[in-house]
Amino acid sequence: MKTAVITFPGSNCDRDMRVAIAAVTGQPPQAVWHGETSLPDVDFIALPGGFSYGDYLRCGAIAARSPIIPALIAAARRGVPILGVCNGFQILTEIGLLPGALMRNAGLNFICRDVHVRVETSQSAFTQTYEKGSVIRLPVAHHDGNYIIAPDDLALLEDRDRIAFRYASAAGEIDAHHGINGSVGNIAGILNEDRTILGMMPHPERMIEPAHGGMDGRPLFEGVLGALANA
Amino acid sequence: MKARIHITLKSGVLDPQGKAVHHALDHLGFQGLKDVRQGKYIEIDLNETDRAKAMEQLDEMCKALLANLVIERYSIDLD
Amino acid sequence: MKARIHITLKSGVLDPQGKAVHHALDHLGFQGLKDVRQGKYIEIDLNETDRAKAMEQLDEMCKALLANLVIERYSIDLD
Amino acid sequence: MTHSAPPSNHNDQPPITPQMIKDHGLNKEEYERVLKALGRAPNLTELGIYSVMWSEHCSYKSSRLHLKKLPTTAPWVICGPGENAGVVDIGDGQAAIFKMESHNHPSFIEPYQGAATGVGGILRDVFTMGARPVANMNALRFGAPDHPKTRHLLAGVVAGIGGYGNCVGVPTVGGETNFHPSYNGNILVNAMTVGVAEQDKIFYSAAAGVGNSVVYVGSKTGRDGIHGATMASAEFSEDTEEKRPTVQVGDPFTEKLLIEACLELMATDAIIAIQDMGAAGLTSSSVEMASKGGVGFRLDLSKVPCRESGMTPYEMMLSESQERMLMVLKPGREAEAEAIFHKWELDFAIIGTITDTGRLTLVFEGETVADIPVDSLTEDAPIYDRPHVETAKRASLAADECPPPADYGQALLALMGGPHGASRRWIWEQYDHMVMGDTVQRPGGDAAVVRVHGTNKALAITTDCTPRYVAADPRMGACQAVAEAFRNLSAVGAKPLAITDCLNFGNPERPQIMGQIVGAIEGMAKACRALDMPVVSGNVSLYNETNGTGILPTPAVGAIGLINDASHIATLALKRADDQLILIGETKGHLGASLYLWQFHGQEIGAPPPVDLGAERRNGDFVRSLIESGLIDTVHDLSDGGLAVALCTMALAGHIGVSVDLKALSEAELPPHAALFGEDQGRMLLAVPPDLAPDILARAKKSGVPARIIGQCGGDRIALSGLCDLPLDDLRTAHEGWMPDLMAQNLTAES
Ligand SMILES: Nc1ncnc2c1ncn2[C@@H]1O[C@H](COP(=O)(O)OP(=O)(O)O)[C@@H](O)[C@H]1O
Ligand SMILES: [Mg+2]
Repeated sequence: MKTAVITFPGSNCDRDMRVAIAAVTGQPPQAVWHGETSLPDVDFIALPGGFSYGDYLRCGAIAARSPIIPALIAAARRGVPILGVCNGFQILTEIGLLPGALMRNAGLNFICRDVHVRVETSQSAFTQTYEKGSVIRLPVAHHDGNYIIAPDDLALLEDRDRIAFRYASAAGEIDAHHGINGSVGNIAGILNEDRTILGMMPHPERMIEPAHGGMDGRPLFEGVLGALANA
Repeated sequence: MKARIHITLKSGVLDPQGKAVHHALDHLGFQGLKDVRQGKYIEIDLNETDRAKAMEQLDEMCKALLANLVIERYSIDLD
Repeated sequence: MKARIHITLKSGVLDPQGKAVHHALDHLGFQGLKDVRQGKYIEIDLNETDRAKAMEQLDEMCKALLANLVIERYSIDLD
Repeated sequence: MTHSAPPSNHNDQPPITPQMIKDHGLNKEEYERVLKALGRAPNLTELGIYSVMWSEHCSYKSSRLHLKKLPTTAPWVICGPGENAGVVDIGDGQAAIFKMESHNHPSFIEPYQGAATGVGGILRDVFTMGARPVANMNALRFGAPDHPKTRHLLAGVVAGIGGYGNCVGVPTVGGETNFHPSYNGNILVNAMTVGVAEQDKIFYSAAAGVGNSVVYVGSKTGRDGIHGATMASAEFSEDTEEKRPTVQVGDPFTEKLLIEACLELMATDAIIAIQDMGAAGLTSSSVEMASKGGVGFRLDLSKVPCRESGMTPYEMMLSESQERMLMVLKPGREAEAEAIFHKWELDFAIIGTITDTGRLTLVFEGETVADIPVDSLTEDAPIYDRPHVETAKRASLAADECPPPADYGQALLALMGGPHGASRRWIWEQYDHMVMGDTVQRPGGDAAVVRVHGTNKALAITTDCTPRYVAADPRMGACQAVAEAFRNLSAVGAKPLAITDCLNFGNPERPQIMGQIVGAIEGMAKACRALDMPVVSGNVSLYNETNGTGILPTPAVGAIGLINDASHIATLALKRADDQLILIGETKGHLGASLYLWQFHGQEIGAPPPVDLGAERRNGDFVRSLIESGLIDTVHDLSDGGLAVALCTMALAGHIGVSVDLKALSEAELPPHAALFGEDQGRMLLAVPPDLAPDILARAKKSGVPARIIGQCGGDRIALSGLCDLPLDDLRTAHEGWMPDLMAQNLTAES
């Protein structure tokens, strides 16, 4: 199976993402530089976390205008699964492949810690390995994860079962107290209309082996990459 | 030619930074603040000497990069 | 009363954001940009109706919180 | 070859006046030295160059004599002090490269940028040598929590460290944070970076090869941080404030690009020498490279990429703009290097060549604007044997001279929920401590543990210093700092390898302060020898005082250790409800200079706890061997606040209570407050399954290590010999609440 991880100037979780993918598939993904104008023929593309362009202007804004982006959009149209984590999620919203925007955390501080998220749907390649309603533990590390979206668009997300994860208590309660960053409805991750693109603030690639202190991120990769391997 | 661009959140979009600043000002004892909003201010110095052309260019820059039209709006002042 | 506050980096202070935006605009094909600087823009809606008093208050806000006078300067416009 | 003609006074540099000499921090004798070295009067640019090279910061003129006393070698040391960072062998052809550095003064003036650029600077010191940075640490000292500036400074410093480290993508994995009124007007911000390199890809700074290109890469030069002198002359007077921001602004994005570009170029063999531009920027980097290589540099300053127009040679040489490097490339490799730097969108400029003159010759717009023998800037720099008086010994304090607390439960709550014992979570959650995917032990433990990428080895990292002890007895206090670092590393199962240090003191021209410096260095040297932890890099920060009051002497120690098998480490969280608690080391109830006295009685009296380096080593080696053999997994060292704090920390981290019999602590019965809060050194607490305990005690006996069962785990309370019975939940609320509550009052938003 062929996979790719796109690196932008300032990406800093690109290696972590490559390691996670390789751990699951046994094959290192291709590293694609943002300055390229075409993508290799791959079955899966990841946009890693980090601080593309230093998060200057708006997180993900400058990266979203990179030379590689038209090729990414074309791949998205063809239905190639795309995962955007943290800065990758921000970039996907800036491109418009996912709706809404990610603003400064309500508490204004950067937050790095493990959080609980509730899996809101198992109807996607990314989340099929989790049970709907189950609670998993993943790290977050972001300054701008405060998800906002227009009310109509939010209704659409909910209507179409496109919310993938919400910040929750360990027992799965969704309330303001467990909303770490001010996101509307505690949203931590969403899918596109075709369910082929997932954007999420928590870092599944930081929870894939015992040394990470947990493995709850691994099923996500096994889900989407396994589905491809079996396809 | 010098341009001054203001990028502000659309009304209705919650502004976490403005809210935090409002809060902090209240605490510092500045009373009677009805609202605080934070935006961006960008100064661009252009070589272009034709106002109309400059304006057109700036408008494009805002649309292409400087503002996220999902949540923001912009205004441009030219010297 | 509405106030508009501009907070900008003092001249000579490195502006990494402005630099990155300049770079990005160049790459997007906007030519002939001499300089790009990024600052903050804050709108404050006050209850105060006395201009002089409002101005004094705003000046204090800038000094106490809004601007970092080591590297920034500010200007205040009142409606 | 002679270059006797004095350079022209470019830009009509004004003649040197006594005031200008003074403004440049040179005293009369030092200026005489300049005249002698040059054989003529310097012009302004040259005066500026001498001024920064002979500053305390660059020349170590007050400390150099004494720093020589530190041990710097061991079979595993690849490169000791003198280069950008220290290098130690970690096996398999790999090396750890690390250093700690202070950014105290800038952080006090502008906490965000001061701390951020401190992190940027120390990162450059490490990747300059060919290492990929893998971990950052930060040792912070602030004034009293209720001092009006403290919250603003703490918020800004933490945001700045996070802002830089997070963006660059290097995890910040630990540190330490103290509060004491002596830092009210002078906080300490010490940042440490650890990197990993291949031993055959380590880069040094000695320039070589007459005719080779001297290359400038990174960011452009602006008028940042040119504070060495206030230019009183007319040419510089207008708008001086505006022209010379004394605070540098960091650009972590550019730093990230610089790391990647440098490492990419380092993977080739094009580089002969490389040096970051840190303090004193282009001046110190070029002088050091030339001096180490025994060559001359001829630089054409017209080629220096400048951010602002009209910059003078003086300004270019003294600018402290960030994110810049100087390199010497092999002949013919310029284009290849340039392509890499351009790919990363960084400036690249050939600004000069290596000469055989031994002189630093600066040319600007076709004129020679400075011409200085390189050696005169380094070897001829002044060295002072400043008068020093030994700090008066304090009497040691008997336990019954210190009143016990009225209520032990309240005392625990106050200790664990006060400035010294409270959780630092508020700080470390603002740092990305997991990026790079190899953080095995996150902040909150005795030492951070970071796996060496792609291997099963790990590095353990800690920073330690208890300034209370150093103030009481510089020799013993500095010795203790090294001992505590050794203990923290051993407590996670790491073999201590080496240390870096940041010697933060007041004004060395005062004999009492100089006495602290000398005492601390000698105490540190003694501990380093006894514990086999040589000093491989470090930094001295003097004149940390405001209005004549100095800070507590603070020789901060940063130490690293090696773990051969990252699956065998210990953490401090209790893990099993029926584990027994075994105390390693001897308890005598030493309360002198303790946290207990300071927090509850406001007293800074008594001698600090004596350090028995032999026992420290024995106990540490013993515990490490147990961890390495996979026998134990739960260890915590005892330090500030003694047994009480250690027990509470372990219980809170594991969500498991403890009950302890204080009588079991020692042969002789101790007053309970001495047993609980005494800070006897060389101690560690283990939690082991009951069936293992006898075996561990037997092993301890065989190794000559004192070990006693003092209680067990279980329940959800801290129960101490009937003295207190405290619900863990109450303790947690106090422990986790203190810093967020303090900072909720902070009103200066960093956005
Ligand atoms: N400024 C800081 N940044 C990150 N971690 C910190 C900081 N200050 C303290 N810590 C962490 O908090 C924990 C407790 O610190 P400390 O009391 O100094 O530990 P010890 O006494 O064992 O050396 C350690 O894990 C340390 O790494
Ligand atoms: Mg410590």
